[in-house]
Amino acid sequence: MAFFEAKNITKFFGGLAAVNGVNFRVEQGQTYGLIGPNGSGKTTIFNLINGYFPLTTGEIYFGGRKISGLKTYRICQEGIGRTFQVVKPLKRMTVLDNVVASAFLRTRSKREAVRLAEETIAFCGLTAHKDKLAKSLPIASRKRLEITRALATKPKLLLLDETAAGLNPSEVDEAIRLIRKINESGITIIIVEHIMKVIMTISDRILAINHGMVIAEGTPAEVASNHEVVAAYLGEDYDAQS
Amino acid sequence: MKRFAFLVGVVLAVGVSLAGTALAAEGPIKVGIVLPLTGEQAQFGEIERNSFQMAVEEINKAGGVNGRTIELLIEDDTGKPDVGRSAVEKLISRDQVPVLTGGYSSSVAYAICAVAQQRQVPFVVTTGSADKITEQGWDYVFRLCQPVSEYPKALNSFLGEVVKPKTVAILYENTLFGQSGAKDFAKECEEAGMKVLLKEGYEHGAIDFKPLLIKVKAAKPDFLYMISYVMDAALLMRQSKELDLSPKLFVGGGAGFTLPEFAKNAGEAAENVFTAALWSELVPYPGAKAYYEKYVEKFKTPTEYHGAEAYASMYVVADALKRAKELTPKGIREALVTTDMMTAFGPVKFIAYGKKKQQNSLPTYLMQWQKGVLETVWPKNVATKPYVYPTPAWTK
Amino acid sequence: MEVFLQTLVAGILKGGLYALIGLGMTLIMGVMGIINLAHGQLMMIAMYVTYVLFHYMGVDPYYALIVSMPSLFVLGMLIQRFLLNPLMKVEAILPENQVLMTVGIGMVLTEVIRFIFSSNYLSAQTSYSSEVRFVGGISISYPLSIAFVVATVLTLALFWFLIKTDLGRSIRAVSQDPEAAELMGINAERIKIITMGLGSALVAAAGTLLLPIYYLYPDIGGPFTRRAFVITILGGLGSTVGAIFGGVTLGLAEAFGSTYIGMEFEEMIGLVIFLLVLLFLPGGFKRLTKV
Amino acid sequence: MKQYSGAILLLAVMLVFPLAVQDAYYQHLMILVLLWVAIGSGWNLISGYAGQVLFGAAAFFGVGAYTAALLSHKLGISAWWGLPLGAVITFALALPFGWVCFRLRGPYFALATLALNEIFRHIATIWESLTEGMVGILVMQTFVSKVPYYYIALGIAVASVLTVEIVVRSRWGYYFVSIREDQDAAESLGIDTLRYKSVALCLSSCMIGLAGALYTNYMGFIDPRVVFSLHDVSIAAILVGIIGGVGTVSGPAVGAFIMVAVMEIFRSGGFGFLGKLSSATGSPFVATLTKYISEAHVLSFGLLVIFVILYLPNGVVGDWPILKKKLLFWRRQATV
Repeated sequence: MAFFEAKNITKFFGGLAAVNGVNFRVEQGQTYGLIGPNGSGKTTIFNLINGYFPLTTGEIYFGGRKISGLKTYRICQEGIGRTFQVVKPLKRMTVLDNVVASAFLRTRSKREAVRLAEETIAFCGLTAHKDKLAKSLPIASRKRLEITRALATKPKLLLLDETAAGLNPSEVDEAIRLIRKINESGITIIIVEHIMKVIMTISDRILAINHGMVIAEGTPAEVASNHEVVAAYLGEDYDAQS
Repeated sequence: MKRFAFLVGVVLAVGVSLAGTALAAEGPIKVGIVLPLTGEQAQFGEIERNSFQMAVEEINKAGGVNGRTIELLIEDDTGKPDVGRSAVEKLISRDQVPVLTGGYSSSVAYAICAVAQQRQVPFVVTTGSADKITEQGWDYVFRLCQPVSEYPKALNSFLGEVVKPKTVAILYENTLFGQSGAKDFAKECEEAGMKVLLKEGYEHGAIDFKPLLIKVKAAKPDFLYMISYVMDAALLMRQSKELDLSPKLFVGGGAGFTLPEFAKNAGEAAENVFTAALWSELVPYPGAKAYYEKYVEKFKTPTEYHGAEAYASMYVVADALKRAKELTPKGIREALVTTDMMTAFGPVKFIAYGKKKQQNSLPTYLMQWQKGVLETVWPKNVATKPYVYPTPAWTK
Repeated sequence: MEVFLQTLVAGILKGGLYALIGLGMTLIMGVMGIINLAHGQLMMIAMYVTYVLFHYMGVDPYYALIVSMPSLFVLGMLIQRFLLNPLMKVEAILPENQVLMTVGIGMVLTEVIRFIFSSNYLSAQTSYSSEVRFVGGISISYPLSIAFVVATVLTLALFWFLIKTDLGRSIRAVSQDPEAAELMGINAERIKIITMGLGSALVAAAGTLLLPIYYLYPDIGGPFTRRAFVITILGGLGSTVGAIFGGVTLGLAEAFGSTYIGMEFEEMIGLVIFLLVLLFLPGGFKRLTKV
Repeated sequence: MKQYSGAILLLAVMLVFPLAVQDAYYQHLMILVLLWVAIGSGWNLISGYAGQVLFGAAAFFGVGAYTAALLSHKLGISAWWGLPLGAVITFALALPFGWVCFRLRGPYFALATLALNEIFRHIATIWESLTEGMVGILVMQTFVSKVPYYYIALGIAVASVLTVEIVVRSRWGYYFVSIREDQDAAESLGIDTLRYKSVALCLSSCMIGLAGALYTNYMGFIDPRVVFSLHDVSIAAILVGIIGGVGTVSGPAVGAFIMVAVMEIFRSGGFGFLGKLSSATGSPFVATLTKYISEAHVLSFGLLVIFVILYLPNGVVGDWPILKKKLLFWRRQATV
């Protein structure tokens, strides 16, 4: 039994297939990369795992249990945390309160929730911003807050959606360091990322999709050399020339 | 939180400073009046206020109450019971009025009655017509106008002697006045051996009554009884005409059907419509016609029964003030109990009958719109014109 | 049978008028995502404009359209420019602040009118107010038929305007994606001002056409606001054809409800349909017909 | 305890108020204020904290009021039992109410509650055999004095404010605000949004229902138009919340006070001050002005709402720092 498995997941919007028959497995402790051009269905896959959209067909298993069909909050309770590509901070709450709200998932005591939140904030290096309102944070810190909040739900699997987009190079390096640190603490990660540097350096395996269908799966090196992947990213002509 | 404490402190201070003004033995005598001066009922509140003021001017000019003048303190109830209650609380505890009158809508009048009774200040209800107001055994509440269940008294005798109908359809607006009036009338019709073919309510403000009227047309009742507010009444008649609906007679249950605006808005469709009525300037009471003419001259608009009720109430209150042994709420109450006088609205005497207490008992009338004038047609002895019956069908 | 046909006719004719009320609302809601709870109050203002023209200058209500529609167009623009647009920049906890703002605007409009005209009932009785034609024993109201025709013409005109003119295309662009439209050089604020003006002018037409057969007082707006959002939800946001469908459906539902269930259920029927559509057919008729 | 010192001081003032002010008129006004504190707090919990703008507070207010009235009218039991029972029944009602409305978001939720509000009013009007329709129901008042009503109202108001204070500091409070700020984010953080919105609505409905039951006992008369009023209850509740401060514990208290004070000052022409002024000066101008001002109470309130939404979007409490700065600025300008 795999740690996480998506079996033939498909999603139609109207008559269009956003995700079409995608299969993949993630083993415990892995960092699993998900790549593809814009509109290829990466975020939709997250929304399907997360239960935000119901599946048209297919099944998703996590820790040996079927989780497809469960409500979003139930899936989070099962141990899957996620961040959003377009960050969704709870704007008029402080950073600490943002994290406390999610820490309540694992404890009913407020004292315990605050302790867990502060610990997570420290882990992610946001302690300096603890008492600021979320809406006043710069983008890099907001992205970091997304991760912190998801971590405070004590997930076993973390879905990261374009955590490094919009950051400057030094912030990207910091983000990579943080993701590694999370992974090292024993949390399995599925990551969607546009910046190749990020995904290639941190992923154990990579799934490449285009038009909602899998075009390649394997180690970063394997995927990077795959013709279809190169074509999808750079266009058919480029591939033909090479 | 502190600023709130500060605000409360201010109110406390103002309250204390304003609280203690004793009942003055000198100067004008204060009379408290609660009327809807804003909101949807303001139109009638206005007529009543004008009439109260007109009556007071006359009384003061004629020497006032044993040499003292009357000062009216008029408060706006906005047509809402809780506001009416605020207003009457203010009149009693701040202004220390020894007697209250006014009270337009039944719900507001009722809220005021409860306060008046608790605080033992006599209240002469001018217009609020729900039966229960005088059925509570309250000894500080007096009512000048007829209760709603008695509105169709004259109509019933007319039906029994002249029309002898077998079937009836009843339409009513969903208000206290409409619902309770329709219920009472349906009961009376059944007791008189008539069959109620249709009894249906509607919400005030409907645009199109045709679905309702087409049902009436299909049911073919001998007569149609409608309890409606003025504009709905006009629409009902106009649309009846548009549908060519012709029962033997159309009867309005008072209220909207008696007002000049009804005739104006219904146009030709108002012709020959009967209505139960409490008063018109043509009723045979001394002063009725004079009141009407004086009002029209002074305010340049017509008045109607609400105004007459207010005008009469003021005279009743003034009369009680004159006769009261002492000008305290208790003294005035005792004087009101023994009221026996004639007013422009009719004779006033507060008696107990049925379940009611301190209720004035007045006859009601059946009137008919004839050539744009509301003529009294029943009882015969006070009729200003003979009734037109059977009603001619709509002419095209 | 007569009962059924008469009810049908009454429902359709009233539906035409409702469509006109819904048309303005669907435009405003579609483009701005605002629920305009002052919609009925705008209609009330138009009715007073018409009344003043009729009463003091003897202008026939149908000609008064020429004045009432532009006046409300201006009023709508002013409201948008000075009260609603500035709100976009105000940082508030509840995004529904806009809705609450329209509640405040409605209160002010009603009370200002009450100040000027008092609460008295007014009406504009014309020679044709009660005119009817009998077709096979079925009575057809003349003024309501005119309202129906005007509603249809205005809907078609609006449809053409939205599809064919540059301004219309800009309005549709803003309704689909205000940010993208802004990037393409459309001044979204200006478009919103114009749209609010248009919506107000449309409901002004409804008010003016309603006056000869109905009556007028300051509080008349509320029930019409409620009907307007029922129609809009029924027809689908931003859909002009949907507004006609929604209007006629509501007209028919009210008429048949009144005939076969009871007149006192008239308003309730609309509200229940509204809830059912929201819950089970989000998107309204628009979703079924894709127009 | 320092943060509570203001509240405790205020409570002390409120406790001695009816002893210090014997005038029944002011006692009555304060009872209205307290009633609105409870309704406003209820509205604030579901709308200000959980972000679900309720346009149908009157549905709960009316059901609470009718529960009390029907107990006395149909069963001959004291209407005071309507307080606990009204709270229980509105609580039970909030569940299906929420089930219908919470599938909708933002303005659609608001419209759905508005529609339900009106549907409730129609039902109460039409179902004459149960509710007596528009004839209304009479309940005999228990006390002549206002003082007992005052303390009961105070109890309900304090309980409402305390409930809000305790709830918003707890896990529930965090959840409510998370839902308000971003429902999708909240859901993905493991918060069962439907459940916690329902929790918020149930708590809110209890407070509003209690206020309704108290209204019946205090006013002694209700009819559907009064207690299910869209304008005078549902929208007034929103205005109390907005003016006081959305999502603040003390906001509804401040809002309730301002609303009752503004309405009453205008209605009574500055507590009769303007009337005295006009009769003292005998000036027809002042008299006309007085007449217009007393007719402008709803208008003034509408303008106040527009002003607050535009310039104090977080209400008097929420924007107090801004307000204070402006006031200080003006004062400084004046002295310079």
